[in-house]
Amino acid sequence: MKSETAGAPSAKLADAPSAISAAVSAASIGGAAARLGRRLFGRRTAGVDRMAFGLVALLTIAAVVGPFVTPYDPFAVETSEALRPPSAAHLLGTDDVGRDVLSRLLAGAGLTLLSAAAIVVLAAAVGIVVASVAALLPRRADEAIMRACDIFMSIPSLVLALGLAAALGPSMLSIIVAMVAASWPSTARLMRGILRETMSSSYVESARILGMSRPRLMLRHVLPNSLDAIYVQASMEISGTIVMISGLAFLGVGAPPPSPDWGSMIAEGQQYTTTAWWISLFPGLAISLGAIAFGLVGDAVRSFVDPSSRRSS
Amino acid sequence: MNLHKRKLALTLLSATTAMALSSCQLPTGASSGGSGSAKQSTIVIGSSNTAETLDPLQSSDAHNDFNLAPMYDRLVDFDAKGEMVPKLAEQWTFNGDATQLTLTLRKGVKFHSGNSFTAADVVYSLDRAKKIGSGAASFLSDYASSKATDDLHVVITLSKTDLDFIGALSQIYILDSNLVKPNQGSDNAQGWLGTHEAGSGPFAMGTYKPNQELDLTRNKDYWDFDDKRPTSIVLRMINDSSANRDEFLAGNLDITMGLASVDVDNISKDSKYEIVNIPAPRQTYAWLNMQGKITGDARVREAIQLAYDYNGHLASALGNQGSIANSILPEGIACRVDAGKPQQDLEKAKQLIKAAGVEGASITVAYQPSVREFNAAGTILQDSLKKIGLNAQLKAVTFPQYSALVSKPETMPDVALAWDFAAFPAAGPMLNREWNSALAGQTNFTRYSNPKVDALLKDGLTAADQKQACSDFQEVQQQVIADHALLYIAYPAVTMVSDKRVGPIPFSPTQQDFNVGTLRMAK
Amino acid sequence: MKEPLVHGGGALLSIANLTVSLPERQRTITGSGDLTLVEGLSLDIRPGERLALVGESGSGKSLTARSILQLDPALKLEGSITWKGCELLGASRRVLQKVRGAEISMIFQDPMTALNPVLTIGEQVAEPLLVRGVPRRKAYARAVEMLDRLGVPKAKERMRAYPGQFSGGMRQRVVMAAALVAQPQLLIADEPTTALDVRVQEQVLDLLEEQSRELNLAVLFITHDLAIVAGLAQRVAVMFRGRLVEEKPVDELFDHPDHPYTQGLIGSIPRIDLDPDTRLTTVEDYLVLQGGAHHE
Amino acid sequence: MYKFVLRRLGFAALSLWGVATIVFVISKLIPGDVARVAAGRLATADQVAHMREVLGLNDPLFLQYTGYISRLVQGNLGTSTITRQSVMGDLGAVLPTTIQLVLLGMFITVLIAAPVGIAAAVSEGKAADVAARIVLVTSGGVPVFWLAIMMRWILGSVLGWFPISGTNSVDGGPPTVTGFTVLDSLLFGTIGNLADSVFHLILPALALSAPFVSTLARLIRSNMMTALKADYITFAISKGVPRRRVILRHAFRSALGSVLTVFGMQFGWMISAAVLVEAVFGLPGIGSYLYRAIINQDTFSVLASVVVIGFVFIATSFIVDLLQMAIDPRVRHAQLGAA
Amino acid sequence: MNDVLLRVEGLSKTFGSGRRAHQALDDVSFELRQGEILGLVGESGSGKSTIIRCLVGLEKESSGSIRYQGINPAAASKSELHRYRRDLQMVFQDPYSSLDPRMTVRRIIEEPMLVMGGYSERERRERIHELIRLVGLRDEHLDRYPRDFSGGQRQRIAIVRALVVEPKVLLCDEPVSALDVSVQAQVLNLLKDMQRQLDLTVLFVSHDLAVVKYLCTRLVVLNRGRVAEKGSVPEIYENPQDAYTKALLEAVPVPNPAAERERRARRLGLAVAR
Repeated sequence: MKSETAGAPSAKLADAPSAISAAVSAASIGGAAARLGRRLFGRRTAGVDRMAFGLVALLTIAAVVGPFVTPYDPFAVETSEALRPPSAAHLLGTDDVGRDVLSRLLAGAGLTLLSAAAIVVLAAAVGIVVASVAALLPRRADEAIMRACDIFMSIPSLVLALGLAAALGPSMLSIIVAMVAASWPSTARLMRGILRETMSSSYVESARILGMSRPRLMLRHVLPNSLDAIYVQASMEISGTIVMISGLAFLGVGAPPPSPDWGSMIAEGQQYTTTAWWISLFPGLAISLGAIAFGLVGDAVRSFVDPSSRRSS
Repeated sequence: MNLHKRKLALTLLSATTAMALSSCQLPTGASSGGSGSAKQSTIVIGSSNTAETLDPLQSSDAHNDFNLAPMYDRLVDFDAKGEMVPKLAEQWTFNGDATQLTLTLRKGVKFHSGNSFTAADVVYSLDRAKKIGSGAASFLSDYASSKATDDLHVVITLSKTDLDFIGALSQIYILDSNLVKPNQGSDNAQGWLGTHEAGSGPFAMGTYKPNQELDLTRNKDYWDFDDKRPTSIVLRMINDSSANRDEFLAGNLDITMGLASVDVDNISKDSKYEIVNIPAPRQTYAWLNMQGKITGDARVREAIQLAYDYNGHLASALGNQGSIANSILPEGIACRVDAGKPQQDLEKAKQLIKAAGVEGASITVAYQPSVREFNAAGTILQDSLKKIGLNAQLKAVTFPQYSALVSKPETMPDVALAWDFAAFPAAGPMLNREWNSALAGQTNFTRYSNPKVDALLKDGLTAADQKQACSDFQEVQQQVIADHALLYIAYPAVTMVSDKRVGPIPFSPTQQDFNVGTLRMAK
Repeated sequence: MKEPLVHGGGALLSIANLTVSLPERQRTITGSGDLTLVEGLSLDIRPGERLALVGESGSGKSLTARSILQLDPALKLEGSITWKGCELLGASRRVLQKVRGAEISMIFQDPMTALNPVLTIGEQVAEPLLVRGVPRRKAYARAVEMLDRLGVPKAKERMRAYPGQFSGGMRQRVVMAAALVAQPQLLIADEPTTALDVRVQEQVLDLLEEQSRELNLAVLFITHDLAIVAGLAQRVAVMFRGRLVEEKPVDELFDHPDHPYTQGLIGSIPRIDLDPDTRLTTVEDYLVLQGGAHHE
Repeated sequence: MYKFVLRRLGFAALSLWGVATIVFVISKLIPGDVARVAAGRLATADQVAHMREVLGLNDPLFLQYTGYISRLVQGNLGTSTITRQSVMGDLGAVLPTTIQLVLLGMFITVLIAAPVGIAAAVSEGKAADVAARIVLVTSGGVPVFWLAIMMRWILGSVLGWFPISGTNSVDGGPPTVTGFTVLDSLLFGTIGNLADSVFHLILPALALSAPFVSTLARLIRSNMMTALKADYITFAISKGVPRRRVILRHAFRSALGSVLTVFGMQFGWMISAAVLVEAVFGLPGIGSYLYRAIINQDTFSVLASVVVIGFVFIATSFIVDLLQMAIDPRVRHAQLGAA
Repeated sequence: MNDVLLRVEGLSKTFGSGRRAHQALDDVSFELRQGEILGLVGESGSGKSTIIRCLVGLEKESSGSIRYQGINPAAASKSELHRYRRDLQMVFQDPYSSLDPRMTVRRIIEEPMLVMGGYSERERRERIHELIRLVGLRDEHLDRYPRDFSGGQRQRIAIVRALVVEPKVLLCDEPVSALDVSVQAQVLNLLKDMQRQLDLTVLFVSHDLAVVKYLCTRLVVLNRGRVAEKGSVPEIYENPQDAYTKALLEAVPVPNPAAERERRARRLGLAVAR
């Protein structure tokens, strides 16, 4: 089997380490995406996966163009129009102060998905940094760091995030901070496992015996080769993160009004869940759909990048 | 299949209930007889008033008070018209400068424990409040000491002249000191009273499942016994309003409140149910920061008043349950000044903003997201202000956070949506709390500071003559209104939904929702 | 390609014109059409006979062996496999279950992974009997006996042990015990010594031969290593790229290999009994000589 | 063995200390004046100052910390500033509700997850597997509280099949002895009490288990799939072991290892997910308690609830580790060294 | 003896500690002489790979010393260490995992030169092309990824990577044990050729006594971390002194049916039968 993707040999060793890592990760993200794409549109992709990818694409489009195509001003209060059920004028109804639910849904897509993505990416980044540092430090320090992660992990992340978000005050930013703070230890632990596995492979050892410094080793061999596992991890996390954000919003520590992020919309419609059901049903559906689509995509990505299928060429 | 199971469970249930009742309940003289009648006069109330503690000192929290009121008695109370009525105290007299108050107590009152009520119980209850210093103790700031001269007479000494002190006593529940003392422990019985009861009220505690359910049984030895009171009351603490609605519609509740307006509208179509709107002794305000960078300017404050969509508030935030305010004091209080209902006037507001030169400026609006009304009000305010060129940033805060923010001038929000209420229908204490410059940053939520108002308040509070006091307080109100220190927005009503088994529910000005102790059966 | 020497008559197992392929929908890597892995293979095994099937990785030798018991449901099998005259291809699951373990059993390359780490040795050895309704007590007694026979010390006590407590050599004995406990007539040994050290390998090979002789057990020995076949097998079949290229009695094969691939294979084995200066030949050398289009 | 238990206990203690410390730091981050909360909303400045003194809030931070830790060691979780009760007592009252909910939730989780996971693994790549995958991803993707609301609405309110809220019907509850309504019904109540108690738990437990069914079933599926590809499975098949036994005895048994670990951790996660479900069904458990404590800024209760949840989490993972050692010889060997 | 290139003395290595301690190497001493191929044989767990890992610094020895042309890597200066690392290169066992899957063959081969430094871009390019042809691969292979190659080809690439910085000593850790016999022969032949052409000194770790006999001139036999026997290949193969060595040699199968049958029959106490 031929392949011309995976990792462009562009970065020169003489460059600054950060440049290398940036280039390497950019190149491998590109490579992975290309590989993924080929698999996706190959004949053997399950219909479910295509649908999920389609849905994710749709959500992404909604997130990008959503704010520009809203039928109404998503923030305009029109108290005389409050609590209108779905109709031709308001396809998804209006909320308790008369704002158009569809418009708010569209306006909030980006916010919701972006914050979920931000949480996953940041937690992964913190996790990778901690795991890398741990991997570079002597064994004892490494163990101490991992123990610290274990301790953090003995507080269930929802409780920790709830406590932290409450402490930081209700805002999207504090939710992001709280969620990252609550989820980095498990990410770090996972990353540590992944890095450790990569580090013990003989191609890394073969670079090690040349006297390549550990940080350089990390950037040049270990991290790029751990990325696949990291993508899988990250893609699996997004779904859960979307759900968790909405849970925090439901508990009242979400973004304050008039933020149209979906979690906050549910929280605002909480009192009307079953009477003026449209206020929270649609954001609830959007969150569920998003979570399900990302969940399926995460699954698919995992089976694509599964290490056992990697050698099959 | 599930349906079948449910039925099975219910049959089993009623069988056991019948057994339990026939074995331990005294037969009641009701006409229908048997266990059925006992069941019929049980009223089940669902509300979000989940008691944090049953310690009567914590009655300043409306959630607690709702549960406490039927179990305890106070010395005095106010009736629906705001008139003071005797309860455990039959008579009260101030000395000349109103620094000493003598109470004559009701004879023959018994606590649920069987202990007789005496002056010692009053002294104990007041001293305990002073010692602990929290909750309802805040109404007793002028209390110095008290003394039982005999079983039925108490002399209370105040630290300064305070004519309203007698009104404040309506907030203090009287404890059975002989019962409490042995359980006092090291925390003045705060722990014990949290889950136990030591009152003399119309209902005694049956079982208590914290955060869930309080079962009350009628006190057959009550001094004001009335057999129209239900034989038992179950208070179910259900925080979610839609769960309340669903339980009510499923027939599991007789009374529920705090439903969303849509739900109320739907339920009102069904003649099986009764919808009662009770005025509440509370009011919705938007406090304006008198010393704020932007709101420090009276023109801006007036503009905000003119910008707000009051009708929208009534319609959306309150679901038409309540009315637009016409005073800076809640309803049912003497000496209120009628300021007229505020009107939205965007044009004028815009001009004022332009004149003040603050177009496009940002201001902070604090609100408590746990109160539904504020969520909508915040959004409406934000939208209203946008129309006059002010950019409002909403800041959701818990009450403790809000208190902390207010305590420092630099963290003080420009606008704060809040409820305030008169614990008892007297203008003085409430006005003093809100507008006295000495209390700025504590209970004076606007940092209002006006020497003239301070002087008037002092004069009014220490006036031995009610009339004089009243005119002082009215002048205070006029001054505050003239200073545009706040948006007086609405009087939110308590909407109660009940089936027809329950009689009319009277308004009680010392109670946030209603006094469970006053419930009567319909027949 | 040659026809096998004997066909049909007296054979215990007879494979005729077996083709193994991977159906298109099962292929994980891109490519279209069914992927043929073994093509037109015919082979007989007589009772008590030790036949070696030799080939390098990818030659299809293991697939052939696994196809006899139809262990890979994803594969498409064509042709015929008859066991004592009965057709196994297309047989019901019940029939296959009856044959597996009791008439034909199999042992595998890696003794470390062939045993379930969470079940006791006893259960795993006695299992072929247990699943056929032999009472537990009796089955376990037979298992102990079998372990004893295969030289597992303290067999009775170790019935309760788990595979983790055994060395590789011991595990292969346990695996053999499980394979032989129900007294099958054919044992398929799929590279059973590849993962073992040379001394243990010798022991296992000895055991195999011993059991084969004592129980009149036919053995189909799959391996890539011609050297170990030399002493064990009576007949050798050589596979190359899914086809049978040569099948002969063992002495003949080593003395006169016909097929260039076999020649290359024999020439490429480093020999302890020869002068190290003899340069190793490679398969390529022979195939190139023959004009075969082979590249890696 | 003892050494392992001791080492594991040591780590559990260390974790507890860590949890306590993290929680203390968070509590100090929460803005707002604890003393004012304690004194009540209408308290005067003097009363607040008095309260501050009583609560030790004027002490240096370090002293507050050491005091807090030493009280914790004595099992004193402090006094709630809202309920005025010993937090220990408060939690004692709410924990049973949550624990029985979580136990039932876990029971339901296993009941659904195991067969679905196994079935999906066995039919890998086929329609049944795809269907199972969609169902599982869905149950994992729908927000728990949302599902709870929908279940309450449709199954509770509209169809009337299940109770809507609370742990018991009016008159339906057993006498409160242990606080576990199910246990109390069994020991001191009637069959009616028992039916009523269990009945009230079913819907919340079902909602609670949804995301966990998803995780657990997917884990079982992937573990089973790995196990089914293992050599020992092929060997078992070649021994003539029937398919059923291959799947249940060989594959499922060995897939159970990490399943147990995750299952143990789910206990902790479920307690936190209970925060969402309890709110919807009006169950007076630790979830509702914690949520209210956070909203009311009841610092001691927040600290204590999180510490207790952490404790339960640590304790379960400890027990799970021991259990796993008991049932999985692989782990036993890794931990104790080959015998 | 001034032709000794590398001397290992009293090398010991213990993994873990306490009850779980496992002594992998126990007082191992041997020397590697200029231009020879020294075989290091033993069964799995004999510690043979650990020796190589200690030599290249992947493991730290517990005690003992390594000396290469006067350099003690444990106490070497920076420049000495640089020379040591350059002069000793290693070929790993598994050709599937020893090449970074995300790098082209060119980058894989170039990397040691970049890390060691001192090669101009042109030099690098020329060396790569020269060596890749030497091992029988073609230029167009350079821009492919490891996954496009067979095991034998990968092992050739790995050999090129080791040789590209002109080492004096090549350390081979079971380089052919993962390969098919016919491919193994190619690699063995290649190694033999390279050793001659480039005047390499080779330390060859293997479990296969036949392979060692074919390739090596001298031999060290390891048994559970200890040296059982050492000497020249003919000496040991014809007249082993140590019982363990004897047993090992005795167990090696020979592709000669008659001889094998006889041997086995002898062991099993059977009459030689056909």
